[in-house]
Amino acid sequence: MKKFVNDPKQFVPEMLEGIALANPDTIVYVPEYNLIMRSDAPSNDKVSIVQGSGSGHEPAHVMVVGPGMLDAACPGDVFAAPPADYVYETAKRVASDKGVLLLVNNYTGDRMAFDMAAELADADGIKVKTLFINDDVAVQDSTWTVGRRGVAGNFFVIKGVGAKSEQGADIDEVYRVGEKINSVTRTMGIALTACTPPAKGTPLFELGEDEMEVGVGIHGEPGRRRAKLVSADEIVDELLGAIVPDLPFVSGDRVALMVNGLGGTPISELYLLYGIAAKKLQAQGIEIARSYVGEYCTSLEMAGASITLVKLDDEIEELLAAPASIVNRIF
Amino acid sequence: MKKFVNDPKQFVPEMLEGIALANPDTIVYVPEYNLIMRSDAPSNDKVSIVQGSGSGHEPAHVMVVGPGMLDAACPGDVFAAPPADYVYETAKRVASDKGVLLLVNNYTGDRMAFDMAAELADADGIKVKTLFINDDVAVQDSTWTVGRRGVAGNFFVIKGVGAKSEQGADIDEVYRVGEKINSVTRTMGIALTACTPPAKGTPLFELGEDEMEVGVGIHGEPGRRRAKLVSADEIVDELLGAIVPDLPFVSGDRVALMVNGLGGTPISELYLLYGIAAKKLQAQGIEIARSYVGEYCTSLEMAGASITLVKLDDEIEELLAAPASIVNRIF
Amino acid sequence: MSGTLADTEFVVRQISETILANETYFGELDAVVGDGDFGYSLARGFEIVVDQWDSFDRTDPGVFLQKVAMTISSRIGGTSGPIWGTAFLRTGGQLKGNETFDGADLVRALRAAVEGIKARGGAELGEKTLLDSLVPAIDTLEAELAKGSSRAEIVKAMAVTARETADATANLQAMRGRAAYTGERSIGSVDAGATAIAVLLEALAATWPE
Amino acid sequence: MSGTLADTEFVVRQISETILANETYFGELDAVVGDGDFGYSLARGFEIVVDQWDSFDRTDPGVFLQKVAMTISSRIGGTSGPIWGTAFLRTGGQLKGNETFDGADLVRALRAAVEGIKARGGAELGEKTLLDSLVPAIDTLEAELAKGSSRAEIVKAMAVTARETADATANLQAMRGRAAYTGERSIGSVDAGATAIAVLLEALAATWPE
Ligand SMILES: Nc1ncnc2c1ncn2[C@@H]1O[C@H](COP(=O)(O)OP(=O)(O)O)[C@@H](O)[C@H]1O
Ligand SMILES: Nc1ncnc2c1ncn2[C@@H]1O[C@H](COP(=O)(O)OP(=O)(O)O)[C@@H](O)[C@H]1O
Ligand SMILES: [Mg+2]
Ligand SMILES: [Mg+2]
Ligand SMILES: [Mg+2]
Ligand SMILES: [Mg+2]
Repeated sequence: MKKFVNDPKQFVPEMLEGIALANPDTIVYVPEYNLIMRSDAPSNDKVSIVQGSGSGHEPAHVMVVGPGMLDAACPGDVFAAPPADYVYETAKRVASDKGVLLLVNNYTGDRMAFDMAAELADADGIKVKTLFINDDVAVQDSTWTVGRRGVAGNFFVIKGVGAKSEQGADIDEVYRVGEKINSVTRTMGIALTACTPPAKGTPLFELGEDEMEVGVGIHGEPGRRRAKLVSADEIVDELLGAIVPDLPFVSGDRVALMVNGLGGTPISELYLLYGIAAKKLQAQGIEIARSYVGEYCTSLEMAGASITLVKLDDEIEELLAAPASIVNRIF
Repeated sequence: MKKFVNDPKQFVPEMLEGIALANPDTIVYVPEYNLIMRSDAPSNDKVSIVQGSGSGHEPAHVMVVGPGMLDAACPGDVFAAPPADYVYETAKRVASDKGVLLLVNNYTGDRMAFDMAAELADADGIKVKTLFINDDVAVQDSTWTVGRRGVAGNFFVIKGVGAKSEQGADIDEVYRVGEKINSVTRTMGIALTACTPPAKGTPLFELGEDEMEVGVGIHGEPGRRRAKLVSADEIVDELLGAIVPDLPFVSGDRVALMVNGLGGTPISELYLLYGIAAKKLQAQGIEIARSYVGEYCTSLEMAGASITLVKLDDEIEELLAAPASIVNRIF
Repeated sequence: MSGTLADTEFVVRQISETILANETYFGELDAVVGDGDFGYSLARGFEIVVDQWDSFDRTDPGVFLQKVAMTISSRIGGTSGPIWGTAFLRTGGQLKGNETFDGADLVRALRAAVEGIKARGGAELGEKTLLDSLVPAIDTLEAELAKGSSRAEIVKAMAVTARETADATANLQAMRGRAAYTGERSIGSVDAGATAIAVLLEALAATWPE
Repeated sequence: MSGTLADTEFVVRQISETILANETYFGELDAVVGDGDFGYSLARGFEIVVDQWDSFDRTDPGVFLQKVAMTISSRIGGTSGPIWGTAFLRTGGQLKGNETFDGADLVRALRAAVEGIKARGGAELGEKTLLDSLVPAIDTLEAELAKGSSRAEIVKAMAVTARETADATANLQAMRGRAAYTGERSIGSVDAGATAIAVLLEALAATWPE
């Protein structure tokens, strides 16, 4: 296992401690509950936004705490939803008069933990709503299964509800924009290598030197199919071919285009993919109004990428353009 | 080779095209010379700042073009200094009344190309100065060799001269702060895996499953020694053990601490390293005034990290805190 | 049959030790079409159970189980935290208030755990979850009680059923949990949770003191 | 001996083809203690030479070499661009102005290239660069000219010298270029640039038309 790690069981706490030490003025870290929150939260002028999920997707979600984004994040162990207790404790700590919006990527474990936490918070008289994010088109939607997964598109939901909550909107209104953004967001990913959870110590799956996993999940879940590795051009065709018809995105649409790295792919390759995707979309008459290239939602050190499209209207575009700042800053 | 790539020979141009497409309003891309520049450059009110180097170190340098940072970047092929012609052409295009400062990481090929370009620009009557960056403590300094390498510390030099040039300082003054920052900046890196240049298609070196390369270069050059992979704690001891006594950094110093990822290491691990390093420095009485965690200067998809320390004074701290924005933005 | 606090402690202890001993194996089972953390998640919860063993309220078997439930709920994340926490909590809730329980009490308590799991995760039998070996094992418990079998015989029979039904999950397509995302590719490998139930019952059968 | 434009074209063409044929091999040599791009860098420049072959100004051998120099300088990056560009430029500068050149002209021109390389990169003999096979090969050229050897004999002798001295660079510690950073670890492997000189001369010797 080629990782910087001490005791693998302490991987998440040690990462969180690093975040706290790098942001002493703006962040509070509560080790008992694995919780990272804005030091100025809660504010009774705004709905508090909370997201939690398994760890291993950084910067999501512990590194996107800050003004205009999350008020708190409650991570679980690597790839495991946080215990319901942690979520409940987080909701309590950031509870404001305007309420708490819980953002949940749609996975069984996360749903259960957040449902239980919401019940407990509600019983305490906290105004709480839960929004499920499910942007991954790789997994076919179906009533008898667990529905689609939430992946990198969660960034846009966080950004939108974060901006709306900063405006002082009430919880129903914040929920409404989040739900709206989720409904027009579509993502699909591809893996070139597997990833290794620190506590497991071995890769979650094996990919041959010339293979790729199309539609991979961000927890190393297998995707639609395993295929021979092809050119960047053909990969973009495959991803856009799944994403574009799904909403569908059509000629004349204004979109945000994100190329997200899964952890092990250098940003040079992400920009290369971005250029290819941008040209293909433009050729279809789809206008790219906002661009996002980098790591937003990763899968440990997996080499791979996902493409996300968001269909914009004036309201969404304004929310995405609103100022925000996070733990994981550049300068 | 597990990469998103079409024709490996077009890797750099296709990446540059992606950058240009993602930043249509702020960036100009000149394909004939592999050149990325601010669309509002040159401004006669400021010294223009240019850096070039081999590609493969992104975001350095093509993605750090923008206000308060570089006015232009002229990359070569992966790990190869740009041809002198490209550098000369870049200098000409951003030449302003206040002059052009060329930043060069100290490598033989880069020095030669920039020296030749500076001669040519000078002959054209352009006010030009060249600043060499050499922050890597892994390689022992020596008069009979080529001197130390420039690695991730170049970020601080760019940030400082970028801020100073925005203030309208003259070229000697901009050069002075750059040289000063370089003189108090020290870096050392470590690799857990090798990297594969796209056109080569195979890794530059082989590291066993339980090995690491201490003091590795950002072009896959071997480092001080190959050793058994140890815990994150011991790795930080090794890096700080080389960096701290070199300047030296001593109790009472205020520093900037950077943990830079080499391309394949997830940001979770970088924060884990940051936390360890911050605690060890604090224990030595060294105060961390500014923190930087993420990818600043990479080596393609190499798993690894470097630590950089900069000794701060009021002038440097103010320059580092000045506003800046770049191509590779988050929001 | 009749059960005591000591029996309950024995079972919980046995379950805890077996989970700790099988951390890697359970993780590997989950890695086939899931994300490989099942063993880790369970182990992190049950190692605290072992750590805090002497501190649990032992008023009666039900109270003891509820305290264990709260401990594992507060530490186990993922799908397993809510599922296993709910199961222990419901079992304890049914047994609470009496110093001992009989066979019928136990069946009722375990059926309550199953209902809790279904309510929490929305799964039904046949959807390739731990229910697919747990429910048949409880059916076997009921049948063996009706036959008047000894406790050791009952546990052995439950283990056999759990193993058979766990192995049979290989034929099922996952409809719940992360494995569900793989669709037909989940067919061919056994469910991690269902197999864990078999392993736990086999370990109980092998160490049962009679 | 006497050399013409046709001879010069033959040599440049031969060098170009050999560089293109050895792109991977030269890269592998550079990867041992360098960064593996030596073959790629040279090939990207010399493939343009081949592409633009008919377009070069052929006023005389010197002018032709200078045009080639400008083409490779404008495309080859890394250390090799300035080094090889300077070498061709200086050689051409010495031969320019005459339709033919004799042996002494050639020696003077190649010595000028060596001085240019030294001035550009600051390297001296024995620092494990291409100079370590190029300079001895020029010495051999001079010695063979003095002996009155045929052109084919001269090229063969130069190739032998270049190979021997290139192989001997394995004993040297790199003082220049990226390999210098590895210190003593550079000892034991041959220098990529010096070996390239040997390969180019061997290919010339093997195809020399006499
Ligand atoms: N909805 C559900 N109800 C009951 N059990 C479930 C459900 N989903 C999954 N499981 C069980 O949980 C096991 C996986 O647990 P775990 O690894 O903790 O989940 P995850 O990593 O997906 O959060 C599966 O093998 C299955 O037996
Ligand atoms: N200062 C120098 N002067 C002359 N030749 C040099 C010098 N440094 C390196 N070389 C030669 O260049 C070769 C490497 O070329 P190249 O791979 O293009 O360089 P890099 O990748 O380091 O920029 C070496 O094998 C050596 O022969
Ligand atoms: Mg999990
Ligand atoms: Mg190079
Ligand atoms: Mg799992
Ligand atoms: Mg090289």
